[in-house]
Amino acid sequence: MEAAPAVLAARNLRVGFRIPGGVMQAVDGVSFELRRGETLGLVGESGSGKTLTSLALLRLLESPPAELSADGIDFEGRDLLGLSEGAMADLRGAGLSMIFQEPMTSLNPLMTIGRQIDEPLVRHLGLSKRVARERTLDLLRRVGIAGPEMAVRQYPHQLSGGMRQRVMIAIALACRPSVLIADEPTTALDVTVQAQILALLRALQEEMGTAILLITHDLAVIAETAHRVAVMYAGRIVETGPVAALFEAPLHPYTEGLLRSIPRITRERGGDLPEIPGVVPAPGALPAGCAFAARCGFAVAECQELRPVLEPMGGGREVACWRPRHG
Amino acid sequence: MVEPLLRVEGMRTHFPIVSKLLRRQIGVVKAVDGVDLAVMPGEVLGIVGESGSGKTTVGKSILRLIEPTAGRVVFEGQDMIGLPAGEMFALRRKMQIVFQDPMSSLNPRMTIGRILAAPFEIHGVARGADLRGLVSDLLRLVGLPEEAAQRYPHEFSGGQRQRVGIARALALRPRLMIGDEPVSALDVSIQAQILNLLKRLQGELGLTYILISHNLGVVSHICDRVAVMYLGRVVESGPREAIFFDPKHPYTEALLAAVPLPEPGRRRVHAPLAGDVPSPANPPTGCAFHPRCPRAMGRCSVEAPMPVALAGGHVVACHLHGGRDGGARTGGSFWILFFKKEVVSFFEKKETKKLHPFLFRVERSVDGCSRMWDVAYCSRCRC
Amino acid sequence: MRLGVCGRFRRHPMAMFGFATVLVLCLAALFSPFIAPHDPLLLDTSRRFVAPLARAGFWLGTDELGRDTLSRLLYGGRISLTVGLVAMGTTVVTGAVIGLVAGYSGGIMDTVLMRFVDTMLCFPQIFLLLVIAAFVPPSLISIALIIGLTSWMEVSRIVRAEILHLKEQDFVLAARALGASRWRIMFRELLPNIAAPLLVAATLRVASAVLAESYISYLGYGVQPPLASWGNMLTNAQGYFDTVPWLAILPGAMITLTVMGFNFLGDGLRDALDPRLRMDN
Amino acid sequence: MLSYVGRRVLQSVPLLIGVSIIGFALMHLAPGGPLAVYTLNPTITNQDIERIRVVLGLDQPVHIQYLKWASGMATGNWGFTFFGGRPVLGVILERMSATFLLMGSALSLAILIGCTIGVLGAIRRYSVFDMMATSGAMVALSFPTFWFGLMAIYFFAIKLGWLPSGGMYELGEEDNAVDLMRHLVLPVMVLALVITAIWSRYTRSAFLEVMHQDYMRTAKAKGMRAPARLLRHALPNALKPLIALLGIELPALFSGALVTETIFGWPGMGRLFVDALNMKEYPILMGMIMFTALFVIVGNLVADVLIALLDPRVRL
Repeated sequence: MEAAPAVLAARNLRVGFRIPGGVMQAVDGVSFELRRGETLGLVGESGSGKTLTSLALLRLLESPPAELSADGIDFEGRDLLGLSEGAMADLRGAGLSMIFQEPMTSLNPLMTIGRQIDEPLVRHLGLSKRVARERTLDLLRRVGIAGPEMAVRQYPHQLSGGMRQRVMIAIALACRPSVLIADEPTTALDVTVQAQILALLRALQEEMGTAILLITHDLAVIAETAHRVAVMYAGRIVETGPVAALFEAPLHPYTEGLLRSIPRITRERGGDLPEIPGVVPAPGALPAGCAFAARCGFAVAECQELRPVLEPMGGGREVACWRPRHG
Repeated sequence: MVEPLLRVEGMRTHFPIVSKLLRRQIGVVKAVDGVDLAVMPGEVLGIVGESGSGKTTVGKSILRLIEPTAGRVVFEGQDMIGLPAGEMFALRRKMQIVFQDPMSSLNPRMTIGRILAAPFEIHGVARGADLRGLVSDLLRLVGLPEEAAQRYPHEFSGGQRQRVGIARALALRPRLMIGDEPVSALDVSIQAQILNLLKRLQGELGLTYILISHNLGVVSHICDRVAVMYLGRVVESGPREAIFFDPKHPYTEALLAAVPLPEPGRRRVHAPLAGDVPSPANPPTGCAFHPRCPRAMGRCSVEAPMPVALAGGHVVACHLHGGRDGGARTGGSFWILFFKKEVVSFFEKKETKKLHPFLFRVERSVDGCSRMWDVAYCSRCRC
Repeated sequence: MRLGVCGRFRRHPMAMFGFATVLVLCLAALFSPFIAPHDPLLLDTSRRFVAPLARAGFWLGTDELGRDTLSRLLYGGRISLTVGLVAMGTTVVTGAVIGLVAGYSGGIMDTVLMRFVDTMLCFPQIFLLLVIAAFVPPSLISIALIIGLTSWMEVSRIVRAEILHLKEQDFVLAARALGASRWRIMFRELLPNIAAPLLVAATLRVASAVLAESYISYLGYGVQPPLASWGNMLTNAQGYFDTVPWLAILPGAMITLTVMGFNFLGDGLRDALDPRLRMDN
Repeated sequence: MLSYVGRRVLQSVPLLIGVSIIGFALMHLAPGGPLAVYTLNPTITNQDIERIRVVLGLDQPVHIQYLKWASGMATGNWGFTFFGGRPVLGVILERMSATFLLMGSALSLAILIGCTIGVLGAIRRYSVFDMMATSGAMVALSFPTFWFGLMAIYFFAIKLGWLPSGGMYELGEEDNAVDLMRHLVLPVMVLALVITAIWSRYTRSAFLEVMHQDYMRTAKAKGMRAPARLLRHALPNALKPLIALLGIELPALFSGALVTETIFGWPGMGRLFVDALNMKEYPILMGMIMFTALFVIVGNLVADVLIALLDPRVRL
């Protein structure tokens, strides 16, 4: 796994919004590498900039108002930022795909399921409509939809949430992309359906060797699905590393706090949950030092003044903290 | 025997499906279809279930925010269904609700001060300076600064808004509080703050909670007893330990198995439950769970199982538990005995006299399967 | 951080243009007795058809009876704005109450009220206006009321749609759980929340009421001569149209300017108040 | 689908009854009346007026008059005019084609131009073109139609002499299509102006609304190019509110046609209405009201059916 080459690498990715009196930096220098066949979990709470990051990678942000900049977004040796809109459109859905949080609204309500899956096949693989439809039926079967002949003629509103998300996955994986970006793919679903969808993603990944960038707020989903994880806070990655090590011994106090504050099913009912005091700072109103300092129980004077950067800690782990835990 | 504070008997809440044109009724959504619940004073009851299970409708029907179609809701010994508006109004002081979405549950055009003054105004409790005093007391109670009264909901974060929602519910010092997914819209770090607050307030004010949630972790953290709902019915209910560590209904088992754990490497053993929750407008025949049930029998698709009381207030509605173990053992203390890592059985208190706590007898559990646990213990002496 | 309503409004050039126009027109109408150089009803056949800027003191010329056009425009503006505002008031109050009651009550009440709205909407507004205006003795107030009572349906639909959305919000349920009365919920909880769309609708309604008044005055069922209104000044001017076009151009331009002012103001308010324009991540 | 149409038709019956009751009540409860014209005529005595009143049935109570009229309507008898005794339906139908010609040409022109401007504005939001189009539409919406008509007549007919100032034909040119076109230009231009403005605004907002939907983002993420996204994904979805608008705007279209016809002396239903109003011709007014109501209802029905055909979610 470690030796696999990076298929997608973002270097110093920044997304800002122009506001009166300056620019609000919602994503502030995010860098990561996604390797072939692996799942990288990008975890963060609301407002951490994780969704903006994902949209920025595919250049799906509307500009204006959003302003995207980076030292590079390398996809299979090409810099996505340098591509023309036409070349970018050729890549979307072919080499780089994305699935979204809301399977309810992400499908065109006036188009049959079949046509929506046919589209990328015709567009990118240049298949005839008939051949594309055969592929579509096969895809639907692969994502676990029983009776694909009927499903292709149905409209999104006739399917359940879980089925719609399966259709989204079929669309995204239709052209066997090397990278799939999944933005909160199971947040809108029930736990039993979430388990199905996560299992499906795992199975398809093993089969196709797709690299997955899994964006979620749910650490448990990361723990079950991802190989490596990057934790975002206030627009920056504060910690990254292999899943097992990070969950075993988190280095950043924020990661630690996050992990400890999850209510778990335990035999003995515990006392109070360890909580992270305070609130997430508003983007655009970030302090000079570490953004987490105000909520951190281990903060020292240094944390208020100087912003820590990601430092390698060995074992493929990095942390942006002046006082890392378990260090 | 202490009387329950709230008893729900045979509650049904059906919504007609009306055609848009001629307003004919063309079907019915059985959102709640025969639910029995009892909540003891000072107890926290959790209601869990997936979307479409009717858990939220149960909560709202208890408060008559949605009028139930049938059944009884007995609060402090008085049936609230059909109660005239005046008497209902008086009862409203004693039961309150906290909603899921802290944005939509606060009127965006009112200051926090006015939102919190509303309960006192409506019930004519106080006015003027007294009112301001009461509002600042409330703010202090939920850990908000007094200046918050002058500001509008959008100036606060989700967690702070939820504190306001809790403060409003507590304004009239209710005995019963229903939390309808009170922490589901919040980030994990904030969720912990609110859960701790709810727990603290329960202790301080002697509240009785009904906590409705789809998050089993949250429920296990603060509930004493749990009811699991599926398609408008309670399929299993019982003490927290029994539901989470000795579930009897295949649905409860599946639900527990589907919960992702924040511990890498502990992959699920079971295959995930197949299929989706069916539409409550068109529920399956017999046991509503049978199309997805890994252990469904011929009988399940025909006959809806009746709730059967097991030992220790554990009730399950499943044909797997219809037979020999059913019926007799309700209420009272009970023993759960384990041999090594296997659940052994339940025993009535008088039976336990014949058994030394350490002398475990092996007996296969009723449904023919055994469950794995790390520790053996008995519910009373924690041996 | 987040731009307030006022800030967004001020950055909207068209809205500011509308606001300024409306302000100037309102002030002019309010103080017309002090500004107007002449009595608008004063006849003087010795100075008929004076062209604009042709004679000192009669900057906008005179009409076929020698009345000063500027003074008549100012007084006419008073009438148009009065009719516009009273009609708007009637429209907004009727529309809001019907929409609020229909939306919040639901059920049979909603069905009956909305069927009534549908029925009213089957009439082209001008038909209704003219039919009533033809049978009711024209006066300032009656015209304003007629306009108001034939144009509230759209407002009630807007309000009802807003209420249907709002009443699903949990804060309404919370109020019910506290035992709040229907009256309290409708007027204290819900009404403040529809203030913004109502304000926008009200502004746009003034514009359409001014237009409607000029239509019916133009067709002879509105404000009666010798009282000046922009509409009947136009009717008057039609007779001398090919020779003295400015008599028609000026009142028409005033109507256009007024309607435009309110339209831009309303549109700007909508943009400023529309929560969808707020940036959320 | 057939049962859907059937039910919609059934539903419009009470609507028509409501319209007729309101219309009838308005006319008959108001002071004055059709016979007021005669009171000014010295050659007609009070007895004469009474006799006419009895002959026309105006002496009976309002509800009896209504029931008589309504039963006539139900059997296809729209009544007869007070003055001249001609069948109302015939009088209306006589004028219908002129109005429909005017309305149809104006509407098609307006939709064509308005939608194009709206789509372009939505695609290039906040561009110079968009700014000009939105403010231009606002200005156009602010013109009083009759004034704009007068101005058009002044410039194009009086000053420049390019086009006729009114009417439908020159005398003796009733079959000349070119002459008809020349007469049509100004009224259509005037009527179309406001409708174009409305359509450009609605089209723009309908497209903007659709273009921000999640499925448009999905289409983009699939790699679909802009034209395909616009035509295959945005257009059908944006069409829905626009079709609804077509139904909703019909009464306004009639209002506009009425005003335009009065200015240009166009021999259509609008002129008929204003003339009937001046004469207090109840049967014609009622007939006109019922005719437009029927037209509006059918228009809305057609719009709803089209939407149901377009959107699989609209059923029941």
